[in-house]
Parts: sequence; structure tokens; C-alpha cells
Amino acid sequence: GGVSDGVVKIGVLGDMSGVYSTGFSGDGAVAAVKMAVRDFGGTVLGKPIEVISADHQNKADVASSTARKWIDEDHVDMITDLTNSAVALAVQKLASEKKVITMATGAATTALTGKDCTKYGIHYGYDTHALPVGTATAIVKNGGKSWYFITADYAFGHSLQDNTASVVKSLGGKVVGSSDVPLATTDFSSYLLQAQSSGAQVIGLANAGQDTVNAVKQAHEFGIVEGGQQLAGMLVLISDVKSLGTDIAKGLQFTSAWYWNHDDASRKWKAEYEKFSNGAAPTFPHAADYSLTMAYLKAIKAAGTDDPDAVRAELGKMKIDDFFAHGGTIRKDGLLVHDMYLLKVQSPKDGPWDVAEVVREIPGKDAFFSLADGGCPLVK
Amino acid sequence: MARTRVTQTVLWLLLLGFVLAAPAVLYPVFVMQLLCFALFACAFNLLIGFTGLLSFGHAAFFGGAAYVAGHALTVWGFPPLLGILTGTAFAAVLGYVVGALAIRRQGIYFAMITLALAQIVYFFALQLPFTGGENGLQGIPRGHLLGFIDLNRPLAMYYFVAAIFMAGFLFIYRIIHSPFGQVLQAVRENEPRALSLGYNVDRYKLIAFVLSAALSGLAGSTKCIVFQFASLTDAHWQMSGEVILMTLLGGLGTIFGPVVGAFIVVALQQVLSSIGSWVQVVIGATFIACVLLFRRGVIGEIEKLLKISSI
Amino acid sequence: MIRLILAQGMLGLNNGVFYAMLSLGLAIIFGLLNVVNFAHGALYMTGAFTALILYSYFGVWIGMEWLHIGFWPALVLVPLIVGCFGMLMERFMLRWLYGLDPIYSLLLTFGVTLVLQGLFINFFNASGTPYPGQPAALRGVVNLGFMMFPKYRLFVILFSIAVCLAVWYVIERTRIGALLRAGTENPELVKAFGINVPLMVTLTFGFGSGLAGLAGVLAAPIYSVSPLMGADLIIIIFAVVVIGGMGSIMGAVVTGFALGLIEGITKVFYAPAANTVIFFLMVVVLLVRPAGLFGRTR
Amino acid sequence: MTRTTTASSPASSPASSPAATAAAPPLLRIRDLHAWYGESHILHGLDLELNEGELITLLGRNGAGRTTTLRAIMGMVDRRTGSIEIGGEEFISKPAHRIAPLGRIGYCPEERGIFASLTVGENLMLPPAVGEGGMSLDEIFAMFPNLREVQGRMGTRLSGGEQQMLAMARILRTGARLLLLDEITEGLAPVIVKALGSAIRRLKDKGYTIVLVEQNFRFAAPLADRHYVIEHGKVIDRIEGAEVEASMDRLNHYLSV
Amino acid sequence: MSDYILETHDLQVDFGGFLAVRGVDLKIARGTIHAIIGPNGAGKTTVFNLLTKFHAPTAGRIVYNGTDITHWKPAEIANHGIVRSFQISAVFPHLTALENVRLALQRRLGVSYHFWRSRKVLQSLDREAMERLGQVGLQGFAQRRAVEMPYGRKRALEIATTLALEPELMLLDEPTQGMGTEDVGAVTDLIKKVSAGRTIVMVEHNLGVVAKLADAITVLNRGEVLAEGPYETVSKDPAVMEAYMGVSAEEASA
Ligand SMILES: Nc1ncnc2c1ncn2[C@@H]1O[C@H](COP(=O)(O)OP(=O)(O)OP(=O)(O)O)[C@@H](O)[C@H]1O
Ligand SMILES: Nc1ncnc2c1ncn2[C@@H]1O[C@H](COP(=O)(O)OP(=O)(O)OP(=O)(O)O)[C@@H](O)[C@H]1O
Ligand SMILES: [Mg+2]
Ligand SMILES: [Mg+2]
Repeated sequence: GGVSDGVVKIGVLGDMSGVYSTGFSGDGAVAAVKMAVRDFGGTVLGKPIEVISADHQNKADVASSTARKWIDEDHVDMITDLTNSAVALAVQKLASEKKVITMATGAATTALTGKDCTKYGIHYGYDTHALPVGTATAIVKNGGKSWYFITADYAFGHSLQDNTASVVKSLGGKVVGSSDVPLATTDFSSYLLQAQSSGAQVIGLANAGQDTVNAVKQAHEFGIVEGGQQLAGMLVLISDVKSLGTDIAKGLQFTSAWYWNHDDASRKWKAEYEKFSNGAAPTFPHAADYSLTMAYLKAIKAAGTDDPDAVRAELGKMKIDDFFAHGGTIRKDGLLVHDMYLLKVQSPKDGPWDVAEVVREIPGKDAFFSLADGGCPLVK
Repeated sequence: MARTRVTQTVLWLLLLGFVLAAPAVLYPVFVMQLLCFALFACAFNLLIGFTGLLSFGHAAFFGGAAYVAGHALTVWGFPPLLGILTGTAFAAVLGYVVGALAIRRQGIYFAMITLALAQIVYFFALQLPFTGGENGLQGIPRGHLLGFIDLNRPLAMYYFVAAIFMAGFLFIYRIIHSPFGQVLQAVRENEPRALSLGYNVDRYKLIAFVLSAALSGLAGSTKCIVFQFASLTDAHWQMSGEVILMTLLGGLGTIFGPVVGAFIVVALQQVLSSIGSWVQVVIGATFIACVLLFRRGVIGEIEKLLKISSI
Repeated sequence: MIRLILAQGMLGLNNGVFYAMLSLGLAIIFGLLNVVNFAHGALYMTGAFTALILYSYFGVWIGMEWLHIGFWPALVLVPLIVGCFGMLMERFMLRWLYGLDPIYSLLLTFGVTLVLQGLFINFFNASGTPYPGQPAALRGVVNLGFMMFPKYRLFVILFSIAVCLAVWYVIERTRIGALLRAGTENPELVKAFGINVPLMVTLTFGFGSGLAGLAGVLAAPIYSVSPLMGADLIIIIFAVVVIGGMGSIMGAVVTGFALGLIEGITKVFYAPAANTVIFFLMVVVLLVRPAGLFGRTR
Repeated sequence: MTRTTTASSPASSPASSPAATAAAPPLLRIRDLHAWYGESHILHGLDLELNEGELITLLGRNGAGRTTTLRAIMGMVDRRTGSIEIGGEEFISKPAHRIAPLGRIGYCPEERGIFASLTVGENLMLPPAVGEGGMSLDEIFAMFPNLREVQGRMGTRLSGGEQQMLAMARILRTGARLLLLDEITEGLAPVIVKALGSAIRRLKDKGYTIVLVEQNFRFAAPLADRHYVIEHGKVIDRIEGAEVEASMDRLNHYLSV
Repeated sequence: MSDYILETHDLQVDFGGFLAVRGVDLKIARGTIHAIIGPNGAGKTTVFNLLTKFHAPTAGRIVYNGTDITHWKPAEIANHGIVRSFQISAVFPHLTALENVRLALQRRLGVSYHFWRSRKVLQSLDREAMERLGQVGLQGFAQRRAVEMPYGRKRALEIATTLALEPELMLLDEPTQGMGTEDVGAVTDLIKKVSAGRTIVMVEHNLGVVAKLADAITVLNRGEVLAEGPYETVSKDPAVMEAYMGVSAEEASA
């Protein structure tokens, strides 16, 4: 029992300088974790809570050697953020071998809780299965039946494309082609032309962050949208909408794990966060970071120890119900199941960040795959 | 002469002492990283320091071997030693191909051609199905050495790596002090003359290139077992630049220089890792300072100070 | 299919603009000073950032938030600024390396690249920032028949062809060029003829750097401005210069445009190979013509 | 500026005998010249004088410092002290690139200094004019007919002799009136040496002032007004052209020819 | 075996339209010293470069000891006994004199590719290397690095190294160029001395040296052979006098 080494150490391993550093990860994520620690009281079981952070540069090897050192040398108890699926997969595997809990937020691949699930790995927030359930369904039902994908060429992009494609196909649509684009590409024009000449009705963007923003912008620059094709961002944050501007993003539908202007608790949390982080507005991964830190600390308190097995067991038993997650549970495969939202871009009404309205709430059981479908080896 | 011998002995003892005792004081993974890069730099130095060829593409051998060794260990289930040998052999073959193309030109052209060829290797590392693209090869098993030594035990792993390093280092030392090494030196000093004495200069250069590539591959394969990871970083041109920095910083064409240089660079990266991308700035500034102020490098300066050579 | 090939070819040509302008500067600096300027890509990146700073930050810094120095002024100012930076670099660093193996200048400029990249990453983070100052006159698209092509990109293609031709003319066909070439070969003697060689060298380096800066401004509205934009390009530029023949001005320009085109067309058939086709071509050229397509063996 | 007094073009100024100009200041006066390459001290207090229209030679064994003397005049050594007056003006502290235009000097270096990356034509046109009255291209081709055919070729594709002619030709174009010529007959066939000899005689007749560094005494003897013998960076003897016959023993001793 | 160690047949080279060498037939008799002279730009250096494979001929054949060597590589001809010297002194500057010479001897040992063996195996050659140094009077310099040696000594070292290969045919490119009078004498004597038992071809402008050494002379002019024969005949040939010495026949007879 008790707290190992007399301190609970949380490591935030995120993209601090790359394409995901605004929106998903970066300083905003560290702030969310720190704010949660503050709100929890700064200590747990009478021991101090410490937060450290590092930049993984979107490189799985950098991430894994940092994690290795954190675990071996700094005795970190839990590693979070892990934006970038390749990073998350690498770190989750390594940490679980060394019996350290990971709670990934920014990463999206379903593999984290599917075929690569681990005993101590938790996926908190959303995944590539949940995203298209809202967005792709809505678009196909509106008549967008043939799709061309522009895909970020790594674990996340492929996972997102595959999941979206199966939603499209299950609704009677078809996929006519795809282009794999390296992460952090700035010129999408040639891929967009390829997409244009495929004649698809919908160009699905299976990427995120700055990549999505650039792709959408250039599609407008080359007159592709005027040409009659529709863009579908499969992973869009409100910060992306903001940097695109609502006139370019107009009409865009996207799926989100949380929207700040949806209920009072969320509005209140956003205000708190902005105060804590010098005015920076939160995105849904930031909200998830806060929520998971709270959950983790509560689990330690409940278990009376920071022993990973005990804490993991406690997390599995908890009901997660806060401003972020409604009716959430962490399953055996590590996936947090909770409600998702389909949003639609609107002209701001309620302040500059009110860029979308909630079109539909998607209940957790519909948004996420079932325990049996995931293929997690821990689930016999 | 005597002074050279004494200094050399001191350096040998220091190195041996460090290799044996380091894991007691330092984080073993860090020391293993040091040794892998030191070996890489020594292999690189064999080429630039003793043959006069600046390759700007050595990451291809280092990273390429890591991928092949990683694949052999993970997918084919090779034991560790065989896996490392496979990676090394691959680097040698790759070195033969790259070398045969590149030695057609000299000097700066040579550097740029190696760079471009390494870029092709990088492309394969990114695109081939078995390399895992941006994800890299993860979770490479360490396995059992000779069937019974469990390399998952940190110290076993450490002394395995230390043995590989020492073997590689001694081998390089021997190459430099061989009849072959003598011809290399002649080629570096006056190529047309070596040619007119009947030495097939290109073949000597090529053999030196292959040896250097193979040893770089040895370092890369070893690193992939240490970190259980093979990634694009190892094959990226920035890695080729780093190994040049290590060698330059320690002293081009010296025997212990690259080891010292590698230690400094890796330690610097470790110490500075908390300041994010300022690391790049510091490394870049070191590069500049090194080129402008002490081209001889640490060991080179010591040589000058003690008025000796070849340490 | 034909339409797609044409369209990708146009885009390729658009990239070729940057290959040509950058390898041109590189070739001038190499041909005349025997310096392989690894920092050329970083100077290009610096050019793009300078344009961005002039537009978005400069006014704020001097307390005049309303001030946005736009694209057209930047087209003149940035090459001057980057050129001055290049001259400082030449004057205070590279100058000490003349007469040594050119490898040292390659390494020095490699160091400069790391420093510049690191600095910009620190202040602007590694991902791109869009350049908002694209001139209104060049907004919109032109219908080329086979595709809609942004006006701005068309402008960039035409503008840079003009720049390349002008530079080529000056270097290969005028006395200035002959002086520069002579000055690199035997500076002492050219000095003895009464020419201020160190100044000439500094100006030349400044000019080459300025070209990189100019390319940076042109690139800013197309690609987002990012600290790594030059790093990705410089390796390709090296290949262009090797294929064209090191130090050949014409070779650099023609090869730059041609490779952009080839790269674009490759995208139609096998997109992932587009980035590498240049390096394969380089290998082929080296096997057939070791001195490069336009290179003269001296 | 004393320059104006001596700036008349060589072609138009009358060939002046040493006696006639004895009153006028010498065109080139070197006093106590010291020169260094890095740490090595090569010239140790060299003195010499040269009037307008004269031709002198610097003789001496290999390594005596003759080339260095010319390079010191041109500012091509690492450090120099003493005094170098050209047309009455002090040049010792002028930067290298100001010396040729201000002194109207043409320098033909020992290793010829043909630029490999320039064509013959470009090599020829390279040095900027330093004064009026340089030779026209026609005059130059009349003097060195070989050069006309090879104009488009790259500089170092020329044979040794052709390079030497080019090196000479290119400074004659500039309007220099003081020529510093270093070992111009080295490695040349007798027929070319002969041609060069008559070319130099013609230049002298045109009023050029010439300093000739020569190994080939037989070539230099009939041309020179005066010989300076240099050893260890100093002038150790000075022999008037007219006295050469009488001084053969001395010369043989100095040069061991 | 033929009397001629080296023959060329209709040798020709074209530098982008300019025929620098046009149809040269050389016959070098075994055991002689053969000089090639001619006005500047005649193509002497170019012929030399053709013989030593630094250029490839556009047409013609080179026959060495009855074998066609037209398309051999530089290293290959060295292995068959043709060794050239360079105009600028060619030594390995940071190696000692002994190591310089040993490098020439080392190939014979067949260990030059043995990167796994210690350099100590080369010590067996030290005695012979010392002898070679002795031949040119450099015993005292054995442990000195070549950079530290005076010019004349470097030249001697270069010749010692060349001799260590026991070349059948030595090619010397302007061996006395840029030397003072004293050195010229010494080098001339050295060449005379080492010519015993081998063939030497040299390009030389110094007619004194040529007169003293050469058994036969080929005069080139504008890429063609103008005259051939011993010094006495060649130097009296009116065509040669006109083209090379620059005296017309009348002047000469006057
Ligand atoms: N760049 C240099 N650095 C150091 N010493 C030099 C340099 N150039 C020449 N020297 C030395 O200066 C001395 C004089 O050389 P200089 O070239 O003036 O001789 P010279 O009389 O012209 O003889 P030569 O017939 O060889 O041309 C020689 O001892 C030479 O070694
Ligand atoms: N690589 C080349 N390309 C074009 N022309 C060349 C080349 N090399 C030599 N030449 C030309 O060939 C001719 C012969 O040159 P070569 O150097 O053989 O003359 P040479 O007889 O050695 O004269 P010298 O005694 O002056 O050195 C010259 O006219 C020269 O310009
Ligand atoms: Mg001289
Ligand atoms: Mg010649």
C-alpha cells in the first residue's frame, strides 16, 4: 500500500512544437493536467503530486526513450497525453511491460484498445471508430456516396480512413481512391487534384490539426469546392475551425468528444481553464486531459495506494461522470466509453469561440465499438 | 615516441575503465547509447579521417541496419547475435552499392552523392511495408544471447553492448594500423601518385567505404536491440550530420577522438533535453564553434598540446 | 488522364520554380566561392519568416498594430534583409575557411542551419503558420482549360523564370561574372589586378542568399511558413545541382524546372515515389555523365 | 596628387634615357623593404630604383627573394615594411587592390595565373584598365598571333607557352606603364623565348618601364639597362647594362651559371 | 622480343574538335633514353598523358612489349612496369621517406588489402627500402617526413620511390623544370645513373639536359612528328631549327 517513492508523478508526453501542439497537445494539455492537480488539492494520500512534461516531436522513438527514462530513472507513475497514435502505441506497450499506467488522449487509433491493447493502457476521450460514426453517417445520408480519402500516412490516418470507409460502405456508399500524405505536409495541391479527378462526391480528410487546415484552405484556393465536391474533415477541432475562418469552414460537420457551449458545467470549466492558462481557450483533448487526471487521482485515493494494479482496477470500477464525460466507464480493454457529439459550424453567437452548434448527441454505446468487436486479446 | 605511448596507454585504460564501471554510476541505457554512437562515429572516422572521404549519408547504414536487424529479430525470430550480424551484413552490401556509385566523384560531390543516395534509403525506410513507415519497428525483442543469457536483464544487456563496442573499436584500430591502412593514408595524401605506383585507388576507397558502412551497421543494429526500436530518426540526414559533428568535435583522423566526440554530443543532448528545441541551437552553435575555432577537435588539440600524433 | 498529367505538370513546374531559384543561388555560391552552402534552405526559410514577420509581427513590435508590411514591399525588403544576413555570415564566419577544404564550409553552414531552425522552432513552433499577406490582385483562379490554377502561382512561375534568366545572363555573359569566377580561383591575383575581391565575395554571397530569401517570400503564400520548410528542400536542391552539374548556372535553372515537372508527373502514376524520383535520376545521371548534365569537367 | 605628373600614356611619352631623367624622381623607388610570409622573414631591407622607361632585371639563385620582391610591391605578402614609392607617392600601406590602379602597374605572376574557369577571351579582358593607352586587341594579336585562334578555349587548356603569352597580353591591354614580369621565359621553347625577347624590346621602345625577374640571363642581358643581384632578400650588387661584359666573372660567381 | 619496348601507331586525340595530337608514331628502343621536345603547344604533355592513361586517345594504338595497352587503366600499366613521374614533386608528404619508398615495395608482398593484419608485416621491407634510399643519397633522411625535406631531396625521394617499383619504362615529365642550375646537374646525373637496364622517356625543354642524356629525340610540332633521330642530326635539321630554335636555316649556316 501507500505511495511509491513518496510522490505521485504524472508525465505529460505530448507534441509540444509540431502540428498537434496547438489544439491537441502542447502547453494547453500541460495546463489542463496541472489545473486538475490544483483542483484536486495538490496532494493525494498526503503525498505531493508532481507533473513533468516533455516533447515527443511526433517521433515514436523519441517518445519511447523518454518514457523509458521517465520510468527507469524518474519513477513516473502515469503517462498521459500521447497525442499521435504511433507515439501512443509505442509508449503504451513499453509502459505496460514495465507496469506503468498510460492514459492516452490526443491519440485516436482504435488499435490502442483493440489488437494492441494492454493491461495498463487506457484510451480516454475518442477514437477513430467514434469519429466517423457521427460525421460520415450524416454526410452519406445527405447523398455523399462516393468518397476519396486524403490520409495522414501513419497509424492514425490509416485507422481513421479504414473506420470511415467501413461506415461509408455499410451505408451503401463507396470509396473510389485515396492518397497517403506524410505528416506535416504543407502543399496538398497535388493530392487534391488527384481527388478532384477521381470524381468523388466527397473528399474525406483522414488527418488532423494543421494538416486538415492546410488541405481545406488549398481546396478552396484551387476552386475544388466551387467545382462541386464536398470536403469532410474527419477529425476537426474548434481551433481548426477558428483558424480556417467560419466562411471557409461554413457548413462543415464534425464529430467531437465535447463542446464547451453544450451545458453549464462545460461553460463553467472553460471559464476556469481560460483563467488558469492566461486566456487560451480549451479544446476537447484539453478537457479530456483534465478529466482523466481527476479520475486517476480519485482512483489512487480510493485504492489507498498508487500501485498500478490497484489503481487500474479502481479505474475500471469507477463511473466517470463530470463536465467532460457523461455516463462514462473504462472498459477492460482500456477504452473510455462516453457520449459524443456531431457539431456543425456556425457563425459565432456566444463569443469568438462559439463556432459550432451541437446537431446530435451520439450515445457512447453507438459511438464506440463493442468490447467483442475490438479484438483486444485481454478480452477472451 | 615515448610520450605518444604513455598517452595512448592512459587513454586505453580510461576507456576500458569507463566501459567496465560506467553502469554502476550512470543510467545503463544512456551508457549503451553512448557506446553505440561512439562506435558509429569511429566507423565514420575510418572513412573521413583515414581515407579522406566525407560521407554525408552514413545514417543510411546506421538506420538501415537497425531496420534489417529489427526485422530479423522480430519477424524471423533470429537470436540477438545473428540478428546483429544480419544488420551488419546488410549495411556492408548497401555500403558496396552506395560506395561504388559515390567514389566516381570526389570531395564535395562525393558528400552530396552519398547524401542523395542515403535519401533513397530513407525513402525505402518510409515506404517499404515491413518498416512500419512513420511508426518504425517497435518492440524488438532482446532475446537470449547464445540461448541462455537473458538480455532483458539490464546488466547482461549492458555488457553485451560493451563487448560489441570494444570488439568494433579494436577492429577499427587494427584496420588503421594494417598494410591496408598504410595504403589508405597514401591515397589520402596524394592520390595520383598512389595511382602511378600501381595502387587501384578506387578499390581501396571502396573497401574502406564498405568496412565503414558495415561497422556503422554494427552500431545501428546494436542500438536497435538496446532501444528495442528502429525508426526513421536513425536513417534521417540529420543523423548523418550528427555523426560528423561527433567525429569533428573529437578530432578527425584520431583514434580516440570520435569516442570523445560521441560522448560529448550524446551527453549534451541528454543534459539539454529539457530545454526543447534549444538543443538544436546549441548543437548547431557547437558545430560552428568547432569548425571556426578548433578544427582539430578535442583529441587533436591534446595531440598538439603534447606534440604527439596518432592517439 | 491527359488533363491530370497536365495539371500535375503545372503543379510540378510550380515546385520547380523553387528548385530552380534555390539551386541557382547555390550554384552561384558554389561556382564562384567554392562553398557548399548547406544553409541555403535555412535562408529560404528565413526569407519566408521575414515576410511573415513583416506582415504580422513587425507592426506589433514597434507598437503600431495597424502596420502590415505586405507582399510587394516584402518582395524587395526580404531579399535585402536575407542578403545582409548572408553577408554577415560570409564576413564573420565563412571568410575564415577559405583556402581550407570546402568540406569545412559545408559543415559550418550545416551548423548555421541547425541554429536557424532551432531558433525559429522556438519562437514559432515546428508546424506551419499561414502567411496572410497574399496580395489581393493575385487572388482567385485562372482557367487554364485543363485546370483551375491560382493566379498567384502563375505569377510565381513567370516571375521566377524572369529572375533566373536575368541572373544567368549577368553571370555567364558579362564581365561581372568573369570577374567573380576569376576571383574564386585566384583571389590574390585578381586583387593584384586592382579589384576589391573580399568585397566582391561578400556581395556575391549576399546576392546568392538574397535569391534564397526571394524564393522564401514567393513561397510564403503557397506553403505555410514553417521552420523545416528549407530542411526538406535543401537535399532535393543538392540533387538538382548534382544532376545539373555543380556550379553550372544554366544547369541549375533548367534542371530545377525540369525536375519539378518530372516530379509532378510522377505523382500521377505513383505518388509516393515522387519525392524520390529525383534521387533515382541523380543516380542514373551520375552513371552516364558523372559531371552532371551541364557540368564541364575542368 | 603627384600622379598627374606621371600619368602620360606610355605610348606617347618619349623613351627617356636614365641620364635625361636623373633630375626627375625615379618612377619606382624601394627603400629598406622587408617582407614576411607568416613567420618567415624573406626580404631583409631591399633597396632599388627605376626611372621611367628603364628596364631592370632582378637576378639571383632560386629562393633569393626575387618573386617576393614583386609580390611585395603588389601587396601580395602577409606583411611588409619600409618604403615603396611609385611616382613619388608612398604605397607601402595601400591595400592590395588599390596598388595596380594607383600605380598603373601590370603584374605577370610566376605561375602565370591563367584562370581555368574562364575562356581565353575572358582571361584577356579580365584585368580592368588602369590608365589610358592600353594596347588594342589587334595590336595584341599582332604581337602574339597564337592567341587569336584559341580565344574560345578554356584558359588552362592552353599549352604552357600559350598561357605565358596570354598572361603577358592581358596586362598590356590595361594601359599599365610599369610592368612586373616574373620568369616569363620559364618552360618556353627557344622560338617563343625569341619572340618574347623582341616583344619586350618593342615594349621598351614604346616607353614602358619594366622589371624583369629572370633565370635566363642570356635572355635578359641584351634587354636590360641595369641588373640587380639579390641574395637572401637583399640587393648585393648592381651592374649597369653597359658593364655586363666586364662583370661576367662576378655574375658567374653570384649565379653559378 | 621486339627491339622496341613501346610503340604508338597513328595516335590521335581530339579535344572537342581540336586535334592536339594527330597521327603520332613513336618507337622507343629498349634500354635507351628517349626525349620528346617541341615548341609550346606541340602536344608533348598530351602524348605523355596518353601514354600514361590520363587521357584516352580518340584513335590509334599503344603497344607495350608486344601487347596492346591502349585501353588499360593507370594502375594496370603501373603493375606492368610503366611508371611516370610528375611535374610537381609527387611524394606522400606526411609519411617518412622510408614509408614513401616502402609503399612502392609493399605491393609485391601481396598484403596491401589485408586490413586485418598488423602493419608490422611491412617491416620485412625496411632493409630494401633503406638500400633504395641509399641509391639516391637519402639514408640520413629515412625517418624524416617528406614535407620537411628540401625540394631537391623530395625530387630524389620521388625517383627512389619510382625505382623501387623496378620499372622497365620510366616516363619523366620535365624533370628539371623550376630547378636551379646546381640541382639540374644533380638530377641529370641521377637520371643517367638510373637509366642503366631500363628505358626512359622524358619531356624536357632544357636542351643542355637533352643533349647530355638523350639517345634519341622526337620533335613534335602542332601535334605531329617533325623529326626524329639522335641529337646531332635533329639539332641540325632545318625544319627543327625553324620551328623550335626559332632560327632560319640561313641564319644557322651563317
Ligand atoms: N608563400 C610562402 N610562404 C612561405 N615562404 C615562402 C612563400 N613563398 C616563398 N617563400 C620562401 O621565400 C623565399 C624567396 O622566394 P621567392 O619565390 O621570392 O624566390 P625567387 O628568388 O623568386 O626564386 P625562384 O627562382 O624559386 O622563383 C624562398 O626561401 C621561399 O621558400
Ligand atoms: N584537355 C584539353 N582540352 C583542349 N585542348 C587541350 C587540352 N589539353 C591540351 N590542349 C591543347 O593541346 C595543345 C597541346 O598541348 P600540350 O600541353 O600537350 O603542349 P606541350 O607540347 O606540352 O606544350 P608546353 O611545352 O608549352 O607545355 C595545346 O594547344 C593545348 O591548348
Ligand atoms: Mg621566383
Ligand atoms: Mg607541357
